[in-house]
Amino acid sequence: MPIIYYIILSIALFSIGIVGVLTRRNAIIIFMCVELMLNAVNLLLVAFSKMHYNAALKDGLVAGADGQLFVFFIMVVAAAEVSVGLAIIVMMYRNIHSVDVNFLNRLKH
Amino acid sequence: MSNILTLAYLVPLFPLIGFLVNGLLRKQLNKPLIGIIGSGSILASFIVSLLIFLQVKNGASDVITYFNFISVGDFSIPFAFQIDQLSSIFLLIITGVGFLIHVYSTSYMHEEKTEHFGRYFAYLNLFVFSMLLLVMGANYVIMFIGWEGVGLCSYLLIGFWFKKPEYNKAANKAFIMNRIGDLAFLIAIFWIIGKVNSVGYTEVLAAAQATGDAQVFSAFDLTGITILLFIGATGKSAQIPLYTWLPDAMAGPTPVSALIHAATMVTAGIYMIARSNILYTLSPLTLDIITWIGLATALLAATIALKQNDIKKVLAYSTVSQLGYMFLALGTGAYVAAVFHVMTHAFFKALLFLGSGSVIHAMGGEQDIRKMGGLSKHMKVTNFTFLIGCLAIAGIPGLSGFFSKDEILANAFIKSPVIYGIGLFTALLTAFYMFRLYATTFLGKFRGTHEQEHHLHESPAAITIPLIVLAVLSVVGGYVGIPAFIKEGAHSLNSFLSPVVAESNTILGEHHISHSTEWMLAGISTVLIIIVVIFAWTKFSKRPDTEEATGFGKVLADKWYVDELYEKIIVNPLEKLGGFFNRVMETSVIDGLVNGVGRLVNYGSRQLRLIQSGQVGNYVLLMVLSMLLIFAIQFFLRK
Amino acid sequence: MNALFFSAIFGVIMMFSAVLLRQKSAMRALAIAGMLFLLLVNILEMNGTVLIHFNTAGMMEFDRFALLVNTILISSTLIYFLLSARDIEKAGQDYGEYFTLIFFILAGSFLVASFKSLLIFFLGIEIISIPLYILTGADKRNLKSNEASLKYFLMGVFSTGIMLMGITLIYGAAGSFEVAKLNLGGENVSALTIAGMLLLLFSMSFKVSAAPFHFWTPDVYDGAPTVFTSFMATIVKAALFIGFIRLFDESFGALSATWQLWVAVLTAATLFVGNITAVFQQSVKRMLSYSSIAQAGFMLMALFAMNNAAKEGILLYAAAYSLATIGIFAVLARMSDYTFEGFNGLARQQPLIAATLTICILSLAGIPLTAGFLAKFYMLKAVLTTGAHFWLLIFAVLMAAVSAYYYFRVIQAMYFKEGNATISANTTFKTTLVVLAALIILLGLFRESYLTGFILDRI
Amino acid sequence: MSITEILFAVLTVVALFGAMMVITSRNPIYSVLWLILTFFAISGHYILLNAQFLAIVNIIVYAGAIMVLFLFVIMLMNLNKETEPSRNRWLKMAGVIGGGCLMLVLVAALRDIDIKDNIANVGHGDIGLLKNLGKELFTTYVVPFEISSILFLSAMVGAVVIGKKN
Repeated sequence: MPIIYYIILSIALFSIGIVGVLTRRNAIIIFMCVELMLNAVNLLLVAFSKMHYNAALKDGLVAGADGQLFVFFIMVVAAAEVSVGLAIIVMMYRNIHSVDVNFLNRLKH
Repeated sequence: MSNILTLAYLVPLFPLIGFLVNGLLRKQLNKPLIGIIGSGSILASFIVSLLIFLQVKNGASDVITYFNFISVGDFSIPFAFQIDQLSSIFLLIITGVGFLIHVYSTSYMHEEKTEHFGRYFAYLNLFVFSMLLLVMGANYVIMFIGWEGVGLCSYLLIGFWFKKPEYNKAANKAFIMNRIGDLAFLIAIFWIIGKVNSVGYTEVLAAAQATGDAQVFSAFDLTGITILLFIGATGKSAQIPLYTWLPDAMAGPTPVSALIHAATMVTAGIYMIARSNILYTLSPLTLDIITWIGLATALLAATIALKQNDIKKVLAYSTVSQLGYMFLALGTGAYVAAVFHVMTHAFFKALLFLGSGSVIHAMGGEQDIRKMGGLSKHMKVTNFTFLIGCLAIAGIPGLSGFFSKDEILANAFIKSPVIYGIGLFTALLTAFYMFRLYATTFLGKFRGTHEQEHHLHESPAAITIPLIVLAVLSVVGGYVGIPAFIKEGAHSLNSFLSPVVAESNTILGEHHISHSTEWMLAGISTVLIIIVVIFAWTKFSKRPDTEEATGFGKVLADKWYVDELYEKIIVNPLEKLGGFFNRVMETSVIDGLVNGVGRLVNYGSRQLRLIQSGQVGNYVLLMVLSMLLIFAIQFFLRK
Repeated sequence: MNALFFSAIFGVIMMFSAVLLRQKSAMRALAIAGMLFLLLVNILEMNGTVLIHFNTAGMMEFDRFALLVNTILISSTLIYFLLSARDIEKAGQDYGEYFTLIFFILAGSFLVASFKSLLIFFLGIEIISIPLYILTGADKRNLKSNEASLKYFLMGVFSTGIMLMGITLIYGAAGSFEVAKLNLGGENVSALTIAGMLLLLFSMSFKVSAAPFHFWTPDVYDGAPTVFTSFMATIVKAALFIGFIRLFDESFGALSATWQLWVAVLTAATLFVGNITAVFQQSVKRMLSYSSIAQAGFMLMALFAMNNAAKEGILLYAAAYSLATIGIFAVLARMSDYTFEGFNGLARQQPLIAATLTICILSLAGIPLTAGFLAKFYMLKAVLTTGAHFWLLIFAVLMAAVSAYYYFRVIQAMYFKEGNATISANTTFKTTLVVLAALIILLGLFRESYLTGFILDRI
Repeated sequence: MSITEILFAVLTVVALFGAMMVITSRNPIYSVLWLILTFFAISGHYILLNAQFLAIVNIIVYAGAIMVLFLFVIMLMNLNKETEPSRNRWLKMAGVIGGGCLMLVLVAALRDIDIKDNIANVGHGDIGLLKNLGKELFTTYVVPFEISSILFLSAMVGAVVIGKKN
């Protein structure tokens, strides 16, 4: 597969995630859209990792593990973010019984 | 005492110590002690300044570097003082007049609570410290530090009596106008750094004169830098269009007006231009601009002063006008004359302000001259010294003002008779409003309340002694600059300052007018001024310019038919003019301009606030759109 | 490495102290002792004594610049603790946990100051961000705090996504995450690199609240408990800036022709938005959050210029800005009324505090003889040295003049207005404030002896 | 068309369709389910790219743990109805257009990058195996690995601080 396919696929997923963040009001869905963005990144990282592996193989070298490990770390971070993020959303819900971000407008000016 | 110049750091150090002691311990100290510390520190500075001056007079001058303030690669700004003819004269003026005003303040501010008394002296000492830094610094950055410092102290002192909201506004106005000037100054500094990679006077002024392959500044650079510096000067020295803060600054205590808003801080702009005189000499366009701005300010402020009834406001506009005079001198390339006038002006204007303070003190805080009159009977010393001040500022021969003013006018005549004419007219206006002020305040009958009349008294010695000293200085101060047409080679100030302006003089060339012309010019101005003085004296002592006096004036109407005529053809138009300038120029044009900037900022602020809607979605959308825009430009337009 | 290791250890210790210690004052003392210890080990490392050594496989480098940054961050946090540790009690009930999170944030800051691999950079940024979301929402029953926390979180993870996409595209072009192996110079720069770099620019602009990615800042700073706003707006921001600058200097230095213009535009926008909007604010807390945007604009100038003056200047700026802002926030946190009127007459009730506060404000406004002036001067000089974009310099000077207007409103309220504003302050608080003010003045006067020796070998 | 190309095409369509459904579903529960489908498709891509370990981790961690957590929270809040009021239509449109344009711009910019000939070959390569990744992770990447423990600790402390009832 030409790498450009993966780039386009990944950017498409990423942009869908952005559109989701822009169009939805439910904080949980927005968060899920961010997860989608992160997964798009992961996919592209793995594809690039494979690409660099192939490129290095021609010279008899091994490369590309770093990309996959980065994905692993992104998953770690994502898990941490989810635990904190859902806690915050639940806290918000406990107070205003809604997860609609449009209600987050006490702070302005 | 091999080289007193190495002790130069003591000069600003004493006021700094005074500031710290008074500022930190003001609750523990009592008033006399605060006064002694406050005044004593300035006296100590004055003594060191005097020793330095004597040394400089013997030909010593030096740049003393203490430590490296900023250094980045090959660029460095040392914390250094430059002691030469120009700075030593300013040191004497600042510490000398400053000391007198400190002494005066011990009595004038005596009714304040101890804590405020201490605060006042702390600010005043801090001001002197900053002013000394401004004058002594060996580069533009140190000057800028002092420059900001004096602005800050002025701000604090104008707002000293914070109980009145309008004082607050005045402090703000002063601050903002000064900031506008400072802005230009700072940009000029960076322009200089960009060109010379140094801010030391020695390096910059040397670079300015380099020609040929070594040329550093193009004509455009020079003009740009000098104009920006001049804008800085207009802010601090209250010139058009940034002058309106100075009359408002009279909200501060009177000694502050005398020290900061008459004798020292407002002359910082003149010092700056005199310091960088070569830059200005090399850009004739800027010199012309300065000439006309100075002239216009002198005239405008003088006309406005005609109509003022607040004793301090008259003096304030008079200060603006005299500062315009100094800029006129700078514009004609007469740097020495400008410094000369700074000096004499420091004496007589400080005297006048302190005298007015004495009057206000006696009148129990009343500042309206319509409610005064006849004070000469009650306050002999104040009356006499004030009169000397008026005579000096009017330019009566024999007093200091005459010499410096005459020198400026002579230089104006060399440049153009038109400028001379306007300058002379302004001088006549000055004489007129000063004697209107004097006559209304000190002559005639007392028009205040009975209670006030009962309390009228001469001020205590701490007030009168500085008045007397300043009066003596106002008389003899001019004799350091006896013009050549009276006695050849007697202009000792000229010869003293010649090293500072030597290069400028070579470039500008010596344009002398014949002695007979000078005699004639001096004669004309003297005669006209004396006529105006006598006219104003008789007119306002008999018929003070007040509404209450109309009945009294009516009685005299027939006898003074001539007076009526004068009234119609001279005084009324003049007063109309004054009113016009006050109303139209100042309130609409200049204040409008300055307020407009403020309103614009406020408007922008309100509009920007709307974007901050509080909605996450909108924020992210704006972020995404910005990203989109940058990407689009980067990838499709920037190739 | 010393500071990084022990900050993590102390985070854990504080976590247990929350369970084991009953007295809040004991926790406070422990936290302050911990910070002192961090300072000690960091200074030891500066003198060559590395207590803990790990093989980081070239992913981190604790050079003098990084160590100096650490020192600044630790000292600022120490002062922050001395001034505000007591006020943290007011934020919420989990006193010990807050200290834990602050120690962890510091660990993240050390990572960001010394990364040599984009992976470490990313982890550092996340270790800073995640505890911040929590600290913002510490005041659980306060809806404003809740709201700020959720807003910060949603926008923060969004920007994390952007950052990761940027790192990925860079990886695609360079085949490595290591700064040394990025090799971005040369004739044909891949569009991948440019796109990735811009995405990183956006996400970092978000983190340091540069316009137009600043929108979260006023809301979050306003909503968060004031003590934590103080921490976020100062130490964290300084750390993020150092990371931002290191990233663009070391990784993308060769591409500066591409990003310099954008940084200039962002700088101008940030200065404009921050200063102009601050003028209209009625609450000092909100004014300070806009002012933090404005100050970020100035710090961005270091990024723009990226020369010796800039690198030296950003350290000074970080220190000057952090110190002054910590001081103001520490006082603000103890005020009952956050509006400008709330400060009326403070000078009469608490002259010493008002005077030190004035010095802090003067420093922020860039008045000479304070550290703030010198720091601004360095920034402007740095821009000047680049020889391009002189308009940016003029614009910055103009905006600095505007800033004086809103900063001086506080001084005006304290000194020139009638009122009975007062705060409770013990001797420690006052002494620390005086030390803070003295530091600001000393840094402004004798910067030479503090900084030059340490960094010259690096730049 | 080889089998890998067909697989690629199918997985791509599934991933994109799932993603579209995530952001268009009115019911949050459906969104979660569609997102899980997308993750499965992405895991399929990982396998095509010889990243077997990540494929498994993606399913276990993301689809298995994280999404279940989401589901759990949604159920807890009783949001399993189509209750979400719709955002302002203009803003929605602006969002779609903005996101779409961003995609177009990025794709257009990256369309003709000069690494086109680097093919992400399918079918061989062993770095994605657990053994190799594990070795790397615990040798070269051991410091970041340890550092991520700070991240987890802070997340844990944070979740407790936020979640604890007063």
